[in-house]
Amino acid sequence: MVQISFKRFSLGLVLLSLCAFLAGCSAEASGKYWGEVDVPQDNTMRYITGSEPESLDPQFVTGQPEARILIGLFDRLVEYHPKTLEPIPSLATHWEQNEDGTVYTFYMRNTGKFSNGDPIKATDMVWSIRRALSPELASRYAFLGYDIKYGEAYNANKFFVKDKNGKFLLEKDFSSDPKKEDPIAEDKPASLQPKSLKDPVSAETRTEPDAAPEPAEVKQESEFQKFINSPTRLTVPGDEKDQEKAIKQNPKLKAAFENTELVAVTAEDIGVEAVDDYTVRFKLKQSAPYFVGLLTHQFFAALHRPSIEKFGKEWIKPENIVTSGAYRVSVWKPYDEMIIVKEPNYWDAANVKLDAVKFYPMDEQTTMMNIYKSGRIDALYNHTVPAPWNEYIRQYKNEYLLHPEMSIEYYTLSVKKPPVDNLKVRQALSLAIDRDALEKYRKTVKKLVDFTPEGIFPKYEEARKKVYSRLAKENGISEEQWSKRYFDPERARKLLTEAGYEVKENNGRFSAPSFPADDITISYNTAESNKAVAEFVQAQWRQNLGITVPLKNMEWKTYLPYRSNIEYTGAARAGWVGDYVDPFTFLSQFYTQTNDSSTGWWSAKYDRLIEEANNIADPMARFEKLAEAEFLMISDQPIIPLATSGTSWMKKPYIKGFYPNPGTMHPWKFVYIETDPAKWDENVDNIMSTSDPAVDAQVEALMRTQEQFQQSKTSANSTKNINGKTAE
Amino acid sequence: MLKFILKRLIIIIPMALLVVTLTWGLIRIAPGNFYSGEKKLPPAIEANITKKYGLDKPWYVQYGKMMWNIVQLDFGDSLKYQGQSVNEIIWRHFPYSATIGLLAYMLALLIGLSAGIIAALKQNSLFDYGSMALAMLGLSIPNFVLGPILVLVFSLWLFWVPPARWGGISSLILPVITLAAIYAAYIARLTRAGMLEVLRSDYIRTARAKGLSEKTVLLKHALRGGIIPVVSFTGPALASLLAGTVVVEKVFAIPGLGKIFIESVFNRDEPLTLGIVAFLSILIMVFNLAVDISYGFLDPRIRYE
Amino acid sequence: MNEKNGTILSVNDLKTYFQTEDGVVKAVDGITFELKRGETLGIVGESGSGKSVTNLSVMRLIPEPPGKIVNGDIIFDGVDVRKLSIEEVRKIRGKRMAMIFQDPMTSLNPYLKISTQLMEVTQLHLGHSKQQAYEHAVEMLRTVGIPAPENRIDNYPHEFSGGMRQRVMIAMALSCQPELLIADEPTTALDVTIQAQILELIKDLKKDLGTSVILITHDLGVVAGMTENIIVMYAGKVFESAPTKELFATPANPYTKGLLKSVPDPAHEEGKPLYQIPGLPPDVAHLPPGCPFAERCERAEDICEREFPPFVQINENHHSLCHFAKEVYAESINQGSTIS
Amino acid sequence: MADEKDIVKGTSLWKDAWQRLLKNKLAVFGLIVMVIMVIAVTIGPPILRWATGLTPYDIPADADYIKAFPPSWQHPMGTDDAGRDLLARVLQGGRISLMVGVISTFVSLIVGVSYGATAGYLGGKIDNVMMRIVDIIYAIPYILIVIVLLFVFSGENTPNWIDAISSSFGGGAGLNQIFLLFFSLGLVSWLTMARVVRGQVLSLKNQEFVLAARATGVSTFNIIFKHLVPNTLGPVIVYATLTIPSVMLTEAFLSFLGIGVQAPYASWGSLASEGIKNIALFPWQLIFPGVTMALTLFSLNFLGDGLRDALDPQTRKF
Amino acid sequence: MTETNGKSLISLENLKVHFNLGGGGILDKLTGGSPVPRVVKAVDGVTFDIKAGETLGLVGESGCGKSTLGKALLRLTPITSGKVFYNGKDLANSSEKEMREQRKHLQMIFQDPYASLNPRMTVGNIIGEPIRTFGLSDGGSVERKVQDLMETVGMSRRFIKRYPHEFSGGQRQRIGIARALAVDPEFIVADEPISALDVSIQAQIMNLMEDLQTQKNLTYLFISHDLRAIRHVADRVAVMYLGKIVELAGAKDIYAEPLMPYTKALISAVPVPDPEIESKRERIILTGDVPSPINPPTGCRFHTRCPFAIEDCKRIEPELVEIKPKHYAACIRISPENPYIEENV
Repeated sequence: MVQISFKRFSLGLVLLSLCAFLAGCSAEASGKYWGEVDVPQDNTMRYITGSEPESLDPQFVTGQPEARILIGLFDRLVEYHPKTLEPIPSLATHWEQNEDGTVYTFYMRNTGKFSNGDPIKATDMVWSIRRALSPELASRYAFLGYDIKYGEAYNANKFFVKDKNGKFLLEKDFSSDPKKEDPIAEDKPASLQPKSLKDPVSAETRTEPDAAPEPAEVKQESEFQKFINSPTRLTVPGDEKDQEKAIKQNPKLKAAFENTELVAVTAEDIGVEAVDDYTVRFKLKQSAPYFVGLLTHQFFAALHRPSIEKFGKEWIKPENIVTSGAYRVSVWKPYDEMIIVKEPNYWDAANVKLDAVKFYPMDEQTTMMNIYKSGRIDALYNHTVPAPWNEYIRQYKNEYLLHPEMSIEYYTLSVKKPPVDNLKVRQALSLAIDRDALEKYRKTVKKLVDFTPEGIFPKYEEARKKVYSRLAKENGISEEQWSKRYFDPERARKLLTEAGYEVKENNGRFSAPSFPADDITISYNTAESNKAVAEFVQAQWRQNLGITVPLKNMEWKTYLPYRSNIEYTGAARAGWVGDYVDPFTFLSQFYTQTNDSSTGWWSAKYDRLIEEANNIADPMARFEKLAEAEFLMISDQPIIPLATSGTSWMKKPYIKGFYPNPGTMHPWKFVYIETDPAKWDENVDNIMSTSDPAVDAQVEALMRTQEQFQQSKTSANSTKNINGKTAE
Repeated sequence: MLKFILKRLIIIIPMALLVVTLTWGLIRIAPGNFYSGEKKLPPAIEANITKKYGLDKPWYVQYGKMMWNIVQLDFGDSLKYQGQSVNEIIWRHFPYSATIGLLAYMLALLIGLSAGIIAALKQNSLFDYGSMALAMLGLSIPNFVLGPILVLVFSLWLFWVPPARWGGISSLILPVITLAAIYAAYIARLTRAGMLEVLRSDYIRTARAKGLSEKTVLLKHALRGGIIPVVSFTGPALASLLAGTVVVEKVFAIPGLGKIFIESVFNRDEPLTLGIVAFLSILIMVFNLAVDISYGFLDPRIRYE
Repeated sequence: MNEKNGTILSVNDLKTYFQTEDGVVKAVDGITFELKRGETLGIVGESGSGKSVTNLSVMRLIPEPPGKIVNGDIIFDGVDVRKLSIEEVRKIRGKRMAMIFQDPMTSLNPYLKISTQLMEVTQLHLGHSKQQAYEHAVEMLRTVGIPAPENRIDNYPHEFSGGMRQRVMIAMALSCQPELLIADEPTTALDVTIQAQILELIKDLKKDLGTSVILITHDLGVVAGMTENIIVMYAGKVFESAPTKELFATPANPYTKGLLKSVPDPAHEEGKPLYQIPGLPPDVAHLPPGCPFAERCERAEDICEREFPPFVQINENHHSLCHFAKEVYAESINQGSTIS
Repeated sequence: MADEKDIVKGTSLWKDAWQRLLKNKLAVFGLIVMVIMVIAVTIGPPILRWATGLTPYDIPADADYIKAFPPSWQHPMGTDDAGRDLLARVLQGGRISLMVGVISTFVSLIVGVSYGATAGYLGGKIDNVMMRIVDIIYAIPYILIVIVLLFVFSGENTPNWIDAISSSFGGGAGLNQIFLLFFSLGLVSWLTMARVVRGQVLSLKNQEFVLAARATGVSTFNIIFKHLVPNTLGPVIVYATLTIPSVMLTEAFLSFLGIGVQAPYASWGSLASEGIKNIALFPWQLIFPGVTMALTLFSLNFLGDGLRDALDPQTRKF
Repeated sequence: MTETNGKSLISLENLKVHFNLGGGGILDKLTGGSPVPRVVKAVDGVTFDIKAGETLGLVGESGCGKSTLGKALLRLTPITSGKVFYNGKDLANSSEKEMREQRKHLQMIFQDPYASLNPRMTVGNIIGEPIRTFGLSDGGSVERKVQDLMETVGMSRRFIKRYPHEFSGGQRQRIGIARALAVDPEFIVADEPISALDVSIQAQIMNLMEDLQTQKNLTYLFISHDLRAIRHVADRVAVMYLGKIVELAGAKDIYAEPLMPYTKALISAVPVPDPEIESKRERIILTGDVPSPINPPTGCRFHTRCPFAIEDCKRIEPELVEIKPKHYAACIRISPENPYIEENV
């Protein structure tokens, strides 16, 4: 008897203490700030950027956590604009592009310095990019450099083909669809290829030791320029099997392949050169309007060659590393903390406000929220606030940041496998999801029916709106139907019925018994938010179509090949985060037959539209073309777009110059700690539209060089054009 | 004895290698690889990576190379954490786990042994029922629940101790308690059962017949036999504690080996996984050996031949 | 045998019951006996007859619960042990009353050295210093016939053979020269040759030290040569008590008689089946109202099953629990000793 | 005692143990809780659905209701983040959790007992090798094994018998994976069972009844499975009762790591690990599944202890 | 007791059962372990016959190898060398399959009535198992035969569904006997069948065994440490010491006139339940314990405890010699000419 009563007693104790929680919790939502607000006294910001950085090698890492650290450590030609992520001058004071958008020239400031005091010169940039693309480094982000001429060929270990006459075969002669040809005439003799393998820095820079900071146009065309501007050479895979395959596929190539000699594409062949000490020029394989934006990426950071060559893979150790950014590494205790401190050698050191930034690697949401609440950190990275807390956290308008993000959530569909091989089924599945409800439920996302996020590319959206209304009309889509794209259960049921799976109604409940729901799944990788969305979608389809599709969650690395090899049937969760601020970072996913959309969908027309778009110089016209492509793809519904993500993170009100930009990338030199509570952020919902004089002035000052250059160029161009015309 | 230790130490080597081999096989069967990510890599880049890490070679070549390196105690570099050797990672993070684990086990021993002994002595008393109910509770609450509750109370309401991260003694309190709870519960139960069993034995009756006080009977005569179950529990428990308990390390953001291990599995960071598995399996085997040896000290009847 | 100057132990109507799932087990139910100084008393009985419980009760070693001494006096040297506090009992235990147990394998603490186990007794009761206790322990081991005790004293119990261990037990029990030694089946677990050694040892030590001994056994042969008096127990009761010689010569209880007869003996005629007591020992938890032996008794009559038998006094020292004690006694006398 | 007029049919040790168990109040308490629990999770969901229309899976159609609501008359345990009735989810989660416990333990029982008994009985080198294998598997982290097993048998490779079992529980690919999880957990938790059984068998195999069986020509297989295994069942059952809670905790741990049961199904572990995240805001999300789970584990532990006392012959002596 | 008809049913030839305890390996040498393999010579060259219908008693102290010998005889423990003939067939070298066939004829009764019955099986199953194994129900039901057997051993046939723990030691021993009888064996090894029983029950079991022997014409090897019991049941008695038979003779002879010093000591150590005799008789108390069978003493194994031992005893291993008619002993100090050792001193 004693036992039982004691047992009751202890149980009571447990319940009692849990009730105490209840009381304690409900009494909580008061106070201006969430948790402790102690302004750090040492001008150091403490930040959680996500999981432990894989490395500090900016060309090797792929993750956002690392990227956020590396922004501070390594300078690039262009820096992110703290609010928009547009490129703003950094190592390059200004830049220009040629008319067809295939040549970019960057003019670097001569005050750039590495952390050991060495100057950052154009050769360093060239070397860094060659390293980035080298197959030996095997960077997973190498594709960012594929726009550079021969960049892909070099990275993929490809070979030029020299025929028996010593002439290189040209791509255009073997192209399967000969559409555009390089008008510039003749091939350069092979001898012009840079010879010295020992010294990969191209010859020109050596011949001109003290480069004048004057524009390169003045100089005569160098050998490299002749080579790089010559018609694109044919490249073939290095691997014998791939080579054979390539030859087999291309009958023209097969014929010409006899008696040829293969010459490896080397680092020196890629389209980047140091025109002089402080001028870098890129030659692209084709027009890429987003190219400058791309260069904000850490992949194109300035690296210090001597230290890397000296220390090898150890160069990233805190004791060895030579950085080029506003901060240098002070302490790196993996899984514990990384401290970066202000770099006195940095060219803009005067404008770097924080003395140090401490990064804590962490990824448990609750833990992060706890530590934030306890006042031991100043800001969190994106998506850290658990969705269910949103309603509560949102009260803290001084701290909670929810802004659209350059990232989308969607479901891919396995378009080659029934029943989703049927367009009507795909459309029905998409239309049966109430995206308004999803928005309400997930709270941090915005509904989406396209493949590019909303609220990120305003110009593109403008163009898209125009194109869509035209195309909708052309395709006979009624306005009503168009407006119900976000949720149209009736049409969804109709489409499903039309597809052969009759949807019956019974007392307001629907059922589609003939639909083989058990044969397909909603697959997703393990994550709380993915699960929540999958459950929601499952419930939506059950409610609106009467089908119950099983869910299937998988551990991340198991899931990846499962999805990308399209082993799944039905739908699979996917997310896409843009690498640079241009819709192409999204639309490229469906480009080419071997695209990695994980759907099996491909359209030649889509490819053509994309290619056409990227050859248009006028941004708006280009956007319209891209929008046409997007319409084409979305109409075929190989995916079910769900939402544009939102940033959803928190910062203490005294942290300023820290913005919820679309990529959650924070150029650290703009961030500062405001000790005066009067100047603290009051309502961070409009943080992007309110100006912070301290930051805005700094950004404007930086942008001035490029603006001035643009202005001078426009004026020069006009005169030049006139001159040119007259000269002709 | 010496021979026994030597024999067991020698056998640890092939066993650890077998463990490594099996783990290697499992990792190879498991889908995915360390470099795969949301964005599918172009084939050329994938080829570069496989070439760089020797993954393009036949499996037996890779296996042979790996084993050869491991035999030389070189686990190579982590695939994910570029430029960091596995040995370096293990030695860097093991001390965190070891500190927390040892402290937790000491705490667990302190609580568990005393609670268990007192409960056994005062069998069927309120203390007995109370401490055993508490122990039962300890066994019934997952530590991923206990940890956050402690954090909520002591860090976010009372602001006594930090809610997470490594740094200073105050930061150790909650993780150590969280980790110790279940072990303390286990030890208390084992001790109580062991003591009760010993207290029933003939030699305790002899001791009582000699007129010894209960205290002497208990501490001098009963304790040694009574804690043998605790000792046998200690080996595996300590090994797993030292190896780091994933949950506690995650909840409290402690840079311990357990968390890193789980991540390495999820990341398919083969060298790191293998290194930690080898390290842990050796640790477990050494601890088991240590337990067996300590049996010899505790129980003079056991002589290893 | 030394002077017989009075009673060292007298047990009067001792009842020790155990609470079990099956109900109350009256393991010892009204035992009375007396032990004179310097004497040896044999307690004989089959397993479950309550002979061990009797002696554990005397030592106050009955585990409580489930056991409990519910009635009776245990007068040890004029003091009722039952009325002493447990602290006071401890002062007697090991010092004035000592006990050796059936199984020397389990009765010594396997985790402690022999020396430790021996020394703690004298340190506790005689206030010996470590050195004194050590020397005393060596001396005791020598006394019980352990060769080279200096070398063996720091060994662990498992390093001794069964017989040696029992010697150690005896040494331990006799360390403080107790007035009473209770030997609970001291030889059951031992081989015959060793049994002979141990019995001889007890006999010799008793002679030298003048200790009173209670020898518990199930083997009538063992008590025959060792004791002055014997009590025979059955189902928690004393069935017969008598001086040894008289008991063997002229048993006054059918159970005792049966026991004596069922032992195969050299005089037994070949080819004739052995005498056997039929049936099984009774379940002490559910005793019949009458004589507990009635069911197995050759000469049981109706009364035996109905009424509990009286404890009949045959002569001054000879009692028997039987309705027909006198008749049985008479028969025994007529038949002569069952053992030639 | 053994009077012929008495019951002729004997009481087996099991019945004896059962009698003793019934005398242990804590164990009876545990037993009653378990019985209630099993009944509740079995018939609870359909009754709830019939009475209130609440299911564990349906997210409200009205978006305003897709959020966490505190306990009310309509939702006695409140709702989860998606507005689903927590009572329904706790009941359904109980099904999964108890099934995890029971099925995994059953699997570990089958494998562990056969393996341990064989190793123990055959002894010598075979035993040595078999136990070294156990040691080795023991040293491989089970998380790795679970991931691999889950992968190898997921998708098209799901064995038919798993399909069959899961379809008898309502079927579907989601359940398949849950059952895979059960079996995976079972297949990694048999090691200790094997050790326990081996230890038992080692001490049993020299008992005379085994010798007697050999002397009467019983085959090795029958000796192991007819004579030895039934005699190990005491400790095995005790261990199994204690394995159930530990497997449930392991499942909870896997849920914490995100590789537990398949949504929209839930287990107490997954509900608790979701609830703990929201403890500061929606404490009922932890309290109800947490208390239910703790109560169950409590009861199982009490029951296990009770069974140990009931089956352990040691306690039969007074 | 039946008359022996002289035909030997079982004969052992130099039977040896050794257990290897390891040692002697490289590691042992390195670490100071036993440099030579440690072998327990439990049974070390035993030769004797058991004649059909007789009871051969085997006595000895614990650890002398008598139980091992009993088990080895039935191949329940691996035989190291030597031969065991049953009806002329060598069991030691039979295959497992042949051996299983033979088990019909050779059975065993065990010491511990608690451990020898499977607690999870009903009496019916325990006794019925051998019947089922060999299919011996002779057309009738197994149950019927089991019940008959139960009656044979003096148990109520109604207890067939009961479990062993519901019976007392004596009854369990009866069940054990019934099980052994289930296959209608010719030969039974009774391994200390009474030593765990209460005095009053021992007689019952001994009587039962004798009755059965007469009824079924059984041959027993009766192993015991209890010399009184052995003397009662056995026709001939073999005395074993440390794996060897040291004396073998008719039961009467061996008690009346033991030749070996060991046997004498053994007999004299047995307490006699008669105070008169006990107080008078002069016992031979052996000093010391039985030496370890791992490294038994050289020469005569008894020399360490033998009051009559001389130097030669340490060296010369005595053979079992017929000292008197049908009375064998193994001692170098006695011979047919000088059978009494005391006289040789």
